[in-house]
Amino acid sequence: MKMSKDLMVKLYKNMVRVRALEEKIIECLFAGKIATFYHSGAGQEAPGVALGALLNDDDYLYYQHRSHGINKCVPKGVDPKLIIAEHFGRATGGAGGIAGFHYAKPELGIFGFAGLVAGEITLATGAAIACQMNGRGQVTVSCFGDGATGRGTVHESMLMASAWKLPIIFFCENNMMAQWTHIKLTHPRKEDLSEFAHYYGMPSATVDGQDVIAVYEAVKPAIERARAGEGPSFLEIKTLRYAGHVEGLPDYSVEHQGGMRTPEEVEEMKKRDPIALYQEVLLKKNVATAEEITKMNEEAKAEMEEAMRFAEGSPWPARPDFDKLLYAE
Amino acid sequence: MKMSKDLMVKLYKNMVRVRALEEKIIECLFAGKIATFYHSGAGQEAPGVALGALLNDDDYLYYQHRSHGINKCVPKGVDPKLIIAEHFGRATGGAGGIAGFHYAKPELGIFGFAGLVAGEITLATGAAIACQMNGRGQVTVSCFGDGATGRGTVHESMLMASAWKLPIIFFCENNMMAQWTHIKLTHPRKEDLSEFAHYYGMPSATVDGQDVIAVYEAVKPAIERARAGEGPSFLEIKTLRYAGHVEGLPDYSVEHQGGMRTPEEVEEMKKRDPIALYQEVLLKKNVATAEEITKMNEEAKAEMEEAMRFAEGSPWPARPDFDKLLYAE
Amino acid sequence: MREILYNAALNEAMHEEMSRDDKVYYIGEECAEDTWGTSTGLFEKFGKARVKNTAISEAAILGSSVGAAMAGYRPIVNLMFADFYVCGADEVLNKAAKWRFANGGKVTIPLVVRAPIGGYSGLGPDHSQCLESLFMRTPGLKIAIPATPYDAKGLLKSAIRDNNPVIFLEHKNLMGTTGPVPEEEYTVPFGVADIKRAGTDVTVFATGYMVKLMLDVSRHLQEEKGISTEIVDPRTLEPLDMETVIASVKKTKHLVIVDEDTKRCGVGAEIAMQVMENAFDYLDAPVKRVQAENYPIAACSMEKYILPQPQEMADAVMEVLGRSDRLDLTGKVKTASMV
Amino acid sequence: MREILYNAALNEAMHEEMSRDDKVYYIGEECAEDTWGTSTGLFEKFGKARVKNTAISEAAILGSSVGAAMAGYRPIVNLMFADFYVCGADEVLNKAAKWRFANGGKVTIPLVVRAPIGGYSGLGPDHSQCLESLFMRTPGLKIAIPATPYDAKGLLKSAIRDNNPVIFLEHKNLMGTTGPVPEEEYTVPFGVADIKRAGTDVTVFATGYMVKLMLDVSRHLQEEKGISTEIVDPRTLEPLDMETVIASVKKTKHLVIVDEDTKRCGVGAEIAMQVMENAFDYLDAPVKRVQAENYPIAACSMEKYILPQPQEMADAVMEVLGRSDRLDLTGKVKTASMV
Ligand SMILES: Cc1ncc(C[n+]2csc(CCOP(=O)(O)OP(=O)(O)O)c2C)c(N)n1
Ligand SMILES: Cc1ncc(C[n+]2csc(CCOP(=O)(O)OP(=O)(O)O)c2C)c(N)n1
Ligand SMILES: [Mg+2]
Ligand SMILES: [Mg+2]
Repeated sequence: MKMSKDLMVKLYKNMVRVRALEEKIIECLFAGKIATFYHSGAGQEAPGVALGALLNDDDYLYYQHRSHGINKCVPKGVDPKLIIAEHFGRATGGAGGIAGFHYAKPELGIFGFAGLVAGEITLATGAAIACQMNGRGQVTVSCFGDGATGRGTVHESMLMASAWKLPIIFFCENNMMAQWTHIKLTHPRKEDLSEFAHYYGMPSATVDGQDVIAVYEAVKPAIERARAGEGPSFLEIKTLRYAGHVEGLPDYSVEHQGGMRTPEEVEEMKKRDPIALYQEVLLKKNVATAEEITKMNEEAKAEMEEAMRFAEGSPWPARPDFDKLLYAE
Repeated sequence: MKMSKDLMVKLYKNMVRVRALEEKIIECLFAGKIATFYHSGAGQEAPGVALGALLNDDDYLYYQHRSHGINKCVPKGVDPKLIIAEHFGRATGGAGGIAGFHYAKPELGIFGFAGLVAGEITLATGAAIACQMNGRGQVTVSCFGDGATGRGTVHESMLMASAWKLPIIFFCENNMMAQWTHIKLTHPRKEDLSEFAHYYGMPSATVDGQDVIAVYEAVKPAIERARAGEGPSFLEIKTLRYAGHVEGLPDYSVEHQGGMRTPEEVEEMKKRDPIALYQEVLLKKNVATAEEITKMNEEAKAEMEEAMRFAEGSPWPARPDFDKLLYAE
Repeated sequence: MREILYNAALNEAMHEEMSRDDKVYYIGEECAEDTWGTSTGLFEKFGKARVKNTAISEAAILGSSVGAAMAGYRPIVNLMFADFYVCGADEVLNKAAKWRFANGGKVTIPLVVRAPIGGYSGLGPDHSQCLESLFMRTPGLKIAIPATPYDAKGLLKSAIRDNNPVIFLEHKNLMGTTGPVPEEEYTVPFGVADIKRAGTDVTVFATGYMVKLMLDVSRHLQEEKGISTEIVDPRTLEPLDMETVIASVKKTKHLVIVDEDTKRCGVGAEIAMQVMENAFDYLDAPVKRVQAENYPIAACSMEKYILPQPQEMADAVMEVLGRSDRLDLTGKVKTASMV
Repeated sequence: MREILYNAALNEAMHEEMSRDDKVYYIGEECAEDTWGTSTGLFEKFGKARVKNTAISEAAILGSSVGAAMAGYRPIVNLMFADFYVCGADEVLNKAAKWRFANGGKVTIPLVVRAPIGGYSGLGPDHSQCLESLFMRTPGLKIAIPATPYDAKGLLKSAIRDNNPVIFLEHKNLMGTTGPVPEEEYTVPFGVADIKRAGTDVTVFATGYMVKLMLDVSRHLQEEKGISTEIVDPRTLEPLDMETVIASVKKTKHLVIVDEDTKRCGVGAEIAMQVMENAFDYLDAPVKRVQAENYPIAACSMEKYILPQPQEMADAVMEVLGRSDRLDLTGKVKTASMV
């Protein structure tokens, strides 16, 4: 696939922006500035960044808890300020400070995520019904982890999408871990989660999620297929979660269960860092120089520093009119 | 597979017993003697009868609403009196008259069925956990229809069974109809529901459910596998539902949805009647004479007439101690 | 005014609203051929794009409807039996009810869940529930519970136009009842109770099918005991018109609550509590509640021990009034019943 | 007596009961490494056959446990968060609660569902619920809600030995609290309320974490206002020891109910109703309830507007006593809180 230089640069910028935002959030969490929690997505920057480059504003995107969706929402156009301010619980946050770790941006087809794993997938299926009924070639992407595929809602959603040929992409980021449990312990098929799609008669593929270009190339035809009214697809994005399940708690997965995930393995993973790998590509293909890369890295950091200052400077929300939050007019 | 004459005769007897009991129940329903409802399983006698011949008393069997399980429970040893008396709402029924259309017989590993489709499948999975922990080679059979596979509980159960190699057989009677909706309208795979098992890495087969011997031969290895600790299996039993969804309501499926199921098709089905087909086998193989067959038919009818009289003569339940029904000591 | 059936009234509302607004669609298992006769002609008129028959998958039906609602559509789910909500409990209780609030009010969820409720048909625990209090304990849902064809049509039209998730509790035993329904367009607003019978001695708060039974019981109370009951039908439980209830209680000084759902933590306790909070000094006697006993709904002949019976309603009225005589209703007020 | 942590008390109960009876097994997502520190050593001691870490599939976890219970085992489910019950709602509310009743009492379901509850940590609507009234409105479940390490251990042991499904509501904010727990074997029976503080002026019915807060509030009420509160902790909501509640109300003539779950159709309304039904004439003032407001539990800084606050508890006591002065608790009684 031929990609423009602009696009290639944009992908890089978004990867470093995502990582810089996450690092800023974690920094603030440990500094006691953020009250709730954070699920680090370090190592998983590429899938969402590729996605973001392929979606239009009026396409729908359902993200999940991992990295609190910043790896998808920032590339789709959500202002990092809105995300970090929500984590600060401020009035300027993407849910006005009432959520703390999720945010909605309906104008960009983004509606927040559920506290319950695999809870968004049926909702995303409904967004795809809307896309289909609108008849304007919109698509919906439903993102979830390998662990989420344990829940029945995934089956029900894929069945519905398949029966009605809905324009949806089931986008499964398989980092092999559900909280502290390795997928080997709970899933019969060790290798390819993408086989899950077989019964539903939908095309599926397994993709190297550390390679942003590979993800882009796999997502593109799935989205085109959906836009053309040819129905849903399933993508398994094999990726890596460096951190534990949630910041602040030990990574029990490296301690437990017969070494299902050893500290060495985690170190090994980092050798396939999506940003480092992509830097090599950019350099090799002469898309960017080392200096330009450094500059983009620094710009990303500066942007997130600025976003944090915005959040810190934002007011705490006043007691809202809860009735208006609860019910629309 | 070689089968003893006794076994072959037993299979026949049970098929006609099942049909005779069902006919008696429907007769009573239309005579106003039965208060609730009935889901006819005419045409689906073979699968449960084959199953019954392979299960021990201490194996667990979860039946579903179709034919209110009589096609499985009678062959497993439940006295028809107990079933018909429950339908009469009498104190002697298999739930003491409190249920009206289901009944439990824990001594035979039978615990009733759920009002909610696919509600028993997780329970059956738990019975299989018990079998596994007991370590005595018991098995569990979880019966459900094609329509039930729409629900997420089936996915969750199959995943658990597969991860833990539970001794369970997922026994799916595919009569192509869920209430009034043809499976073609809701399921992506027109042909083989058994492909559903693929992802879970469990062996599966599609069987001609009108041929009681074929079902027997397919179930046997699955049960042996489970008893040997080798894990779950999935069986798709292709079968035929002659009647509408529930007695008393029109069979909308023959009226609606672009002739998904036409009256002619239903008449055509009846040519593959499991009892008639099996009669031919018995005659051809000299297992029984025409007279013996007639005699067995009449014995079955007499038994069910007698069972009905038992039910009619049974007392209505007194107001029970509801607290004792609600909570065990 | 012409008289039509409750299910026909629901059907009219569906036809009118689906014609009026092409964002409205109808989804559910067998919704093209609804068991209760409320879907007649919809599939023929609106086709499969807007009358979506599904697989057996309540979670997907309910969840997708929330998702489509947030994306600008106005789905009407038909649950076949209210009891089946439980297979999509997360989708109703967390998604539909909370998603707007949880996201700072940034989304709207115009969704109607039509949920046929009720017992008195001997169908047992999974096909007889009412579930009012389950939905009432869940902030974020609106709840309608029509007792007459007029209310059924008018409330359903309001529900479909409402920008919030509405649980629409239609009673199976009312489907075949008739009542006056205007030919002209009308709606019944949410949050406005209706005095189904005016009276002076005792207020009876009654919902759904209980309104019908209580009207019969009240007639006998009046004729045989000279007791004048005022029946307040809230019509929607959220929003709830407590003003009308309290005004009535201040007048009659006595309150009986008749509701078909389970007693414990139920509608009765909540209404009584709100009356205690707002009109304690007006009460001449403790509030009485007539509701389903704290058991699952037994089937067949045993159902009658669990569900509210007309005799209990009469007894409660007599008792709350401190009367020691008894109105014997044997053979006088019949519930629908298969046994 | 030695003092131990609430989560350690739960852990001891698990160890003792799993050692005592090999039909007991433990199942759930990450139950081998429970977030709240209640699982320590179980996986090591009992192995994966009896400590079953599962996929994310609440319906299968809960449903299979009901099935295994009917087949002779005694599963203990760990739900991680009580809120997650909703993904297996049918399995809890229909299967566990009703299956015995629906089958004429022919089966037994010895099952414990350990469900960590509660807010005050800013975690938002899906990780902060209490759900008492949801389970109370569902006949067929037993419900335990321990407020101290002593009760936690004793009730959990009773729950595991009970032949019925028990919803075991353990509060996340109590996990790190300490209290006396004997070294010797003991159990706490179901259905026996505990007077957590004896008093004469007003009865406060309080559950779970609210007991702890109310003890602090009561101290201030006594010291600063000379008001003597009697705190009745039911310890189990089903069975429910109303006798102790009513005896206390007959003595104090005043009742305040403090419960963390949502107000509407909640524990407060039910207890108040039962008191109205059984001791109306003893009440000198309307019962007051302090509960979560009728909204989802907001996260972060907004949670405090929704969940019961110590100040409201004090205000309610003053008000029910008809006192017009105010006890200002600013800075005196703190809830656990992240913000
Ligand atoms: C219904 C439900 N069950 C359990 C949890 C607790 N939980 C949160 S994230 C998680 C693991 C999810 O794994 P996966 O889907 O693979 O996503 P990942 O964290 O690996 O990105 C679990 C068990 C939850 N939030 N909701
Ligand atoms: C959860 C739930 N949804 C819907 C129903 C209504 N219902 C009862 S049987 C049935 C069809 C079941 O089809 P299938 O599983 O194929 O069994 P069959 O009737 O064909 O034997 C439906 C939709 C129900 N009882 N429970
Ligand atoms: Mg994962
Ligand atoms: Mg079928």
